[in-house]
Amino acid sequence: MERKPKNIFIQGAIPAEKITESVQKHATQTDIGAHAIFLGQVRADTKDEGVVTAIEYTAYEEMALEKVFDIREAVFAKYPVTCVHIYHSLGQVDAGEICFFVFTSAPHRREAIDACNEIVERIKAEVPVWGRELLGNDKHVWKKNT
Amino acid sequence: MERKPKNIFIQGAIPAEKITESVQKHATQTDIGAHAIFLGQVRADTKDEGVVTAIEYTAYEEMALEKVFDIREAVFAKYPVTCVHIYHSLGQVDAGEICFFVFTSAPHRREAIDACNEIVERIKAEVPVWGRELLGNDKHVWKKNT
Amino acid sequence: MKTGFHTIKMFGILAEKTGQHVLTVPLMADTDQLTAWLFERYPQLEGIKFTLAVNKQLIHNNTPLDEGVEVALLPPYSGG
Amino acid sequence: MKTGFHTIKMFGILAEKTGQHVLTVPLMADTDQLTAWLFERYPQLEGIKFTLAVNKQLIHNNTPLDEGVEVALLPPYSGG
Repeated sequence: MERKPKNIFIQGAIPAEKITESVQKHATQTDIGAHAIFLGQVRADTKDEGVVTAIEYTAYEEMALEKVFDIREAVFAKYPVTCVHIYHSLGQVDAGEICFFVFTSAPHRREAIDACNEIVERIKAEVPVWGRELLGNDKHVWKKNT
Repeated sequence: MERKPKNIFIQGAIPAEKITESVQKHATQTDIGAHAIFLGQVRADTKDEGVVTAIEYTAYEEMALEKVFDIREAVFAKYPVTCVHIYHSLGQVDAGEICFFVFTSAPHRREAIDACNEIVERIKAEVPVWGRELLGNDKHVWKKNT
Repeated sequence: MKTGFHTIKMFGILAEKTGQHVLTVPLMADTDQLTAWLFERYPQLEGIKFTLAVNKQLIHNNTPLDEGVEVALLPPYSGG
Repeated sequence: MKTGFHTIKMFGILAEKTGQHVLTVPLMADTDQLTAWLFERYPQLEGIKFTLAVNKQLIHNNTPLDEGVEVALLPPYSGG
């Protein structure tokens, strides 16, 4: 396996078309029996100072890509998965748009689902990305993960 | 909520385009923060008598739709999910094609993911659908779920 | 004494083994009597695992059969 | 005595509060000395939670700083 971390970052929202495309690319891999997909969508949450209209993402990109690389390697070592694809937005993503896309494929459902969950949790906890929630009135709050 | 069960059955493979379309339809629901998707893909498994080229699905349709309706209601009662969509193929689905599509949306990831998993497990265990694995040589075996 | 018929639906490997998707059988008192009748007519069902549904509800014990109920023979599910 | 400079990257709310994404600071012996220096120059950092990374590795204890290392101040992550 190549040691160079793959880029996961996409400028702006992740196009919904990417989901179908990702699935179609795996139709020739007939050892796959299951795909698990997680999508994060920007919520129009109500804050004290206003309603979230968009999130602006920034990252410590080099460290983030190294960290995602480690997570990928750990997941491939732990689960018999065939493929793992991870995308995260940078810059502005409007409410209702997709900002995070994790896609895992495996012969059987359990591995695909468990691997997908683990990637989602680890990326939220371990990858240096920050969301600034814009309130559409020049105000903003810094997103907090739970 | 309408008491009449929704149809979940699609003749032949589930078009991969349906996945992107389903996501796009939820872009206006800005209380959604997470989508979880499970896809079943037909595997070209090697059996004693040959390699699986397709699965031919049949169902006890009326009972299956009632059962899926019950599962949907139980999931909505148990998890704070916004939307649940379920599709399953009938008839022939070739190796590499999608035969099963579960899509859940919720404000937060935990509910979307847990609801999706529960639907996948319950449908496999409780819904009267049968797969006949065609071996491309006029032979077949009856699919067994694990 | 009962008259009339039952309609029995068969699925999956059961439909294949019997060559029938729908059977019309004489009225039976209960599901035990029905399965005994089926095994007599279709000895090829012997050894194949299945569950009965009456009016789309799975049954696990002997159940009386009224005229007009829908009986189905369901091999283990393999959807998904 | 050390000469030269460190380059410090700041992210998220820390970059916002200081108005700086990259700081050039005099060479420091270790991370404790660096954070003391930062709090003195940027009192607005007080009370904001962050972790340090040295050469992209999170550090949890005082760590010596060699010339040329990359130091980053990371507020709690909120990706996804």
